[in-house]
Amino acid sequence: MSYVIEMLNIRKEFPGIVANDNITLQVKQGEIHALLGENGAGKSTLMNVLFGLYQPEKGEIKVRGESVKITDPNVANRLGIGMVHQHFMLVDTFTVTENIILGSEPRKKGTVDIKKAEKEVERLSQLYGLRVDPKAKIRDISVGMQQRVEILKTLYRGAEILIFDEPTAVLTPQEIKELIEIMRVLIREGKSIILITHKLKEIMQVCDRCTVIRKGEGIGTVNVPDTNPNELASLMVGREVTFSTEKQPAQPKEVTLAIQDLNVKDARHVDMVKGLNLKVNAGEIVGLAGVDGNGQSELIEAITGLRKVDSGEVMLNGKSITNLTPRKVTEAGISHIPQDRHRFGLVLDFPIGENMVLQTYHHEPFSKKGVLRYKEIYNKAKALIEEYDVRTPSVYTKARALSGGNQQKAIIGREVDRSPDLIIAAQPTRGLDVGAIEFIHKKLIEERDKGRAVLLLSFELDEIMNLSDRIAVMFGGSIVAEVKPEDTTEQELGLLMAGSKQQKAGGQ
Amino acid sequence: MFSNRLVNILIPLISVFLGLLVGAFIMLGFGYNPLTGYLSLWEGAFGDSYFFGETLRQVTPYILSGLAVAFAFRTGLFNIGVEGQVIMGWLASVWVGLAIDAPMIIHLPLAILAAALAGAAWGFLPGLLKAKLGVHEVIVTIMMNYIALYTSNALVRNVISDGQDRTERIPETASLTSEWLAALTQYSRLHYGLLIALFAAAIMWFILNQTTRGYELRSVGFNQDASRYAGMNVGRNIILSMVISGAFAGLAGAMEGIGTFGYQSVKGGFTNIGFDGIAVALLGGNAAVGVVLAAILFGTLKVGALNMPTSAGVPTELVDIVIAMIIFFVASSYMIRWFLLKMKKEGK
Amino acid sequence: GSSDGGSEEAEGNGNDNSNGEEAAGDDFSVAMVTDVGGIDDKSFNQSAWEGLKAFGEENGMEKGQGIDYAQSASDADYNTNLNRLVRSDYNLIYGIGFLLAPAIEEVADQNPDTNFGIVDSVVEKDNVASIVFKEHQGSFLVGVAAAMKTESDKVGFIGGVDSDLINKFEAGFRAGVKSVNKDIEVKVQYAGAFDAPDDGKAIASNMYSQGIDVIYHASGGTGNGVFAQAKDLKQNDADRNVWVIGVDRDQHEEGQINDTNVTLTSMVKRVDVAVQDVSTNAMNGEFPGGEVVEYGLEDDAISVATTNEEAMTDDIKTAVEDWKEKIVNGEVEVPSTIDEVKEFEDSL
Amino acid sequence: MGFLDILQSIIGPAIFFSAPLILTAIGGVFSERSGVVNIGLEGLMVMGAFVGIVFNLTFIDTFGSWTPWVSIFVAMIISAIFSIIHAIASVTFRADQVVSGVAINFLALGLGLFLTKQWYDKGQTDMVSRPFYTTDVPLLSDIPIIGPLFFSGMYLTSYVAIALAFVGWYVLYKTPFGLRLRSVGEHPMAADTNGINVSRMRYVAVMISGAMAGLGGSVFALTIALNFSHSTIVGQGFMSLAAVIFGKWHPLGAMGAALFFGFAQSLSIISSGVPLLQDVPQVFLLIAPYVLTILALAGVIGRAEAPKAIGTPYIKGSR
Ligand SMILES: Nc1ncnc2c1ncn2[C@@H]1O[C@H](COP(=O)(O)OP(=O)(O)OP(=O)(O)O)[C@@H](O)[C@H]1O
Ligand SMILES: Nc1ncnc2c1ncn2[C@@H]1O[C@H](COP(=O)(O)OP(=O)(O)OP(=O)(O)O)[C@@H](O)[C@H]1O
Ligand SMILES: [Mg+2]
Ligand SMILES: [Mg+2]
Repeated sequence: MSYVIEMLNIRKEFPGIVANDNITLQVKQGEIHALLGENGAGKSTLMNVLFGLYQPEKGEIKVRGESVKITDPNVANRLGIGMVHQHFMLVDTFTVTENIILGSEPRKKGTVDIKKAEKEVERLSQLYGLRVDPKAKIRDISVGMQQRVEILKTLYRGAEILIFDEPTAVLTPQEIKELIEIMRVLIREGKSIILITHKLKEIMQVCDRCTVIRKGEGIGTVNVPDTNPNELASLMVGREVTFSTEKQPAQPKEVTLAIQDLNVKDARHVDMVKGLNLKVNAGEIVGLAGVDGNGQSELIEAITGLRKVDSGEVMLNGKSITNLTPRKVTEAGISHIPQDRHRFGLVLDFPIGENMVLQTYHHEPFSKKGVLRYKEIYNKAKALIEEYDVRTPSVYTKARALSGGNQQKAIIGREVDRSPDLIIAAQPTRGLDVGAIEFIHKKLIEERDKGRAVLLLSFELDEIMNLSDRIAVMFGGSIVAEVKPEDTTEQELGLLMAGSKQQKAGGQ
Repeated sequence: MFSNRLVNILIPLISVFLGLLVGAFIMLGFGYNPLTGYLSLWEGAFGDSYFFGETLRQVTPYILSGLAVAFAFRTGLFNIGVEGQVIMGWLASVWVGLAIDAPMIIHLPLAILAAALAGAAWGFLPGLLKAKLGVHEVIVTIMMNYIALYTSNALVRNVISDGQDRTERIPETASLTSEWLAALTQYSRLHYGLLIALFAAAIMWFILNQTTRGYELRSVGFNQDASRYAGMNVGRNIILSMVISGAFAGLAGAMEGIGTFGYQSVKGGFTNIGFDGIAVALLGGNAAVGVVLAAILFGTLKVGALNMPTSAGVPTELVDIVIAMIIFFVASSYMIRWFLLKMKKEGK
Repeated sequence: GSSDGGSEEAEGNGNDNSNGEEAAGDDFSVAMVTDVGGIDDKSFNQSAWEGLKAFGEENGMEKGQGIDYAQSASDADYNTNLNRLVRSDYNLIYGIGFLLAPAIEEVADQNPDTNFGIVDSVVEKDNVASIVFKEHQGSFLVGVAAAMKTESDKVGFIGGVDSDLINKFEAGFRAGVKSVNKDIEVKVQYAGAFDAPDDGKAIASNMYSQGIDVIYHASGGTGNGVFAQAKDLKQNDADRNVWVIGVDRDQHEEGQINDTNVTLTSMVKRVDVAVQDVSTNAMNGEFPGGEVVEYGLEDDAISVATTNEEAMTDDIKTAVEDWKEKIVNGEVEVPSTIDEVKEFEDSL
Repeated sequence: MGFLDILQSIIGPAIFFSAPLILTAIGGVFSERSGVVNIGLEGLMVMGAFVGIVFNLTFIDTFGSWTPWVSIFVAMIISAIFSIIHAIASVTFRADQVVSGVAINFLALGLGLFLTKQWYDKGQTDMVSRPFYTTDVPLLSDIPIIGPLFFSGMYLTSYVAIALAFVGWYVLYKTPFGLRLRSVGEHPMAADTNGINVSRMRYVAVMISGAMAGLGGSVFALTIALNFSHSTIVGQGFMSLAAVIFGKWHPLGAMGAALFFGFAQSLSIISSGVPLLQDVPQVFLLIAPYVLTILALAGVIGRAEAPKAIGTPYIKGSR
């Protein structure tokens, strides 16, 4: 059995930190090899070394047994290595085809032969079952399709070894299923895959072997069939991890959020929320399940005042908050953990400390008569950072420099601390490792038990099933079903989300 | 060997040094004696109390126009319209100076206020268009510069004076000039405006760093979406930012109108106070203290340069080259930082 | 420029202090401050410096020794430059251009022991000689030439910035044209700037295309565009009747195209003559302080260029001479403002 | 004046006004499309004007009637080389691109005037004796209406400008080079992972903007100003920058915007001869082009989307 890729004793340093220290990774021909580790363990760094974006300080890389120097992505391409990055490397304003051919365009008399390129894209997408619209602009297509474009990009360049960096973090369950199918097709076609994921279930499902790294050091490689999720988790974290979050049955009280006949349009004036009705009671977690793009984002934006309500009513504790400004909504008692933490949740160039008072800076004690009181602000920030275990060099560090997990913990700390009546949590654990997820889940349940209403939006069925006391399924802009987690299965939920109880999932 | 703080102080100093060095090489290359050249520059700026006074006078509007550009920058806006706002502030201060008859305690503040308001008004429109329609502030402010120039000329000629090329001189009651400062500096035109400029720098620092309003302005400058999410009114902050920036620029105009000159004239072209303000702001890292220091450097070089052709035969333009190089080196601080880091490593 | 200018200058200054105060004869020294046009604006700044140099030559002086100039980069520099020269103990200091009038007024006030000259404006102070020119007279004469040259009976005037001084040119020109033939149409347009050759070209293009065949420009750098347009028309159609009348100095060179020339004539203002004259008087102890010294046709300080011999035919030259006679002996009073010229036109 | 005459007298000047702006703005589009802000267009135009004039004055005897063409070519080359300074600062040294652009503006004017004084011993050069002249385009100028309006009394350089706008569009939107250049301005890391050398792309783009601004500046100098002084280029570079944004970072859009500026400017000059507008105070005519631009922006054009990565230096491996 030969190795297609061997990374031997790799060391990669960043100023002040050793991201990879003596890591060895050996990938066999035709296998799906998992790379597992906590946030910041050094997985992406290792893969960027393999892809030629970073140069290692030490170590050797062999491709098909031959020692190579991968100085830049071009070299990696030539060696048949392709990478699907954690953050997509797609140009928003370009079409699918343009993105795929970028850098190695077919030419005709000095111009880009776009016709030929589109044909080639069609052909590849047929071959591997990667449905894309070659002429669509990236910004107009779903995240799932964007990912397929990323995969096509590597295949177009003739990649034999594909690296997937957290491909499932941004996908809906349906899309994850499709992706797993695609990976199997790729293996059948003779490719090898390195898969980075925090989801142990996926590793168990598709991977042959798994290499674990912890804090930049290689822990070892295990045969997946010979292990179980618990073992993997403890290898990764270095301690025992509990999975399903323990919680008492909910004790719902009065109605906190009541939505009646809500209609919302998106930026292009398309109706996204249509006649939606929903109630969330104090002391319960309502999970909002649904495939991305069924109006969930618009619903949340409408509740929080970020988007105009077309018609209908949103009531909080019996008072209308319809079309109030975000500030008034916040002050009325709503906290919002936004889906896109970089875009909405944080001012990345502010110190983390100042980010902790993003909605409350104008209140005492953080300011008085319009003048900021930094001492109070930073005292508050320090307390929150401690309580929520946000790992940062100091409160004065810019938010930008924190890892995603720690940024998320900071946001949750800030939002929960305001003692709101309603917490809206949109994908609060996206891209986080199991340790961080565990922590955040515990916090949300704690808040529920304190009598707050929680509206949880998630594309992870696991999370919905584990956390919710009641599940509202959203499809086509309205709530099509409400179920209790104990009365349903993931299967049934999947069907509901696809808009049909009868048909098999995937038929949309 | 070098702490981070030290590096931050060293970079501008090294940049100034390198800029002067380039200037020296150019002088050498064209057969001038750099020492004589720079000595005459020094003499021209600080040679005696008169020149010192004049240098400070020149620094005054630079501080304010620099603050104007910096304030907008800090809130994510590029105000190229400071030039036009300066002209309008200049005009307004003189107009109020001439139109009103009042004791100094009312008249002078009124004239200053008018300048700030006029500048603010000139900044308001680009701010409004940006906030409401998303129109790029760079184009609008460029256009507003020309409109200011021609409007001011027409008003001076047809409204404020009757058909003259410049207005009357403003009365003492509206003037920033100071017998005392003039006497102290052998009749330089140094005026009380310097105190206003320094005060304005303190105000800018205070607004941006110490108030909730400043918190909002900075936040909007960095991330509009997050600011909206946090309940801030993004549009209002954009407008406010341009208005405050314009007010600083208007004050810079007042420094000229009721400080240095005492009148407004029909202008054949721009004053360049606003355009130079861009360089001052950027050189000063868009921070209040930095702007003051950069304005001092700028004023010194500009005033000192006037002496170079007379006493060293070097064309004044040499100073423009030196200024350009200093800006260039400050901008390229990454290179200097990298170099210092390397020295640090080797030093160990 | 020379590299050793600095040391010479230092000597010159250091030494002549010791001799005492009011110098005469050998110790007499003169300097000038340019406006923003600079010493080599090919216009009155340059002309003034030529006058000083001629004066220097007569008296064995050269730049840095007895005579010197200081250039201004902006309006704010005038005072500084004047004061610098005062400090260098020059006996007589000129401000060239009306823009310097307020500065001269201030500095003259502060330095009663120094004598000043202001060109193109009036400052009423005992130690200031105001040197003005009768540009309207010269403009009248080129108006005569234009009227004789035009075949379409349409002529044009392009001004820089609408201002008193430029109005004086317009008034004289219109009067001259109408005096020859009151049916000739004079189209007047101001570009709004002295540094907009593109506007100058567009205005000229428009005028020529309307059938105007002679354009008198009093617009500094804007006039470059007028010449460009005239030459372009000439290039395309060598027989076409297009003419430009230059201003301030003989702009013959600007009009040269192939082997012909579009510069009909120029209204030449001999600032050099005036500067040399006043300097000589001052050296001889006859400084015209407090007076307004008017230079006109009679002093040969205003003249009409005849370099383009082909264009300035004998009858034009004769007519110009005739009118000059009438003006000099007072038969004709040339209007110098817009109001006066309207009256003048009505009286024809 | 007949309507056609009026049109003719507006269109002619509109186009010669616009040509330098069009040229410079096309270059600006390239630079900004690659993610590098170019406030330095003004300075690059100054450099172009300076070189164009000096070369023309110096080599008139060598190149004869070809002198203006050779001059603008040389101006183009030198300005492209000069613009490398901006590229070094903003690409290699990761400078703030606005700051670096401002430095370019100071440097070009300072250097131009300094050298003028050194070489000519005065603050402005003589007038060139062989500038560009307008011509009637053979055949085309005989077409009724269209001919007199668009093909007679035009500078060939104006056609060059318009043609280059189309070339710019073609290069940017049809060739692999253009695709890559635009990708670098939108998402440099994506480009990098696709094996495109981001730095090299940006250097090339900045140099194209230098070349085009050099062309624009020298065309201005050799059609309109005819000499070089401190007041030869005053604001044209900033107007070109405005045209880049106004034209939504598209070569043809930028051309349209520049033509709009020229048209408005020309209109305001011609209006003083139009009976209806004769009595309008002059100041309104002077400010008309700028007011029109603002109105156009506010009314029709509105929001324009800048290239995403504009203004940010690309640092490998950062997010
Ligand atoms: N560009 C960089 N500059 C400096 N340090 C970096 C950089 N990128 C990564 N690091 C450091 O390297 C470490 C490993 O980061 P890396 O992104 O490889 O983690 P990861 O395992 O991919 O984490 P995640 O699961 O969150 O994606 C981090 O802890 C960080 O300190
Ligand atoms: N430019 C940078 N400078 C310094 N450190 C950095 C930089 N970029 C990333 N890091 C470090 O890299 C680590 C991992 O960052 P990363 O963005 O991969 O986090 P993450 O948890 O994967 O979040 P996300 O899911 O949003 O990618 C962080 O600890 C952060 O400190
Ligand atoms: Mg990550
Ligand atoms: Mg990662």
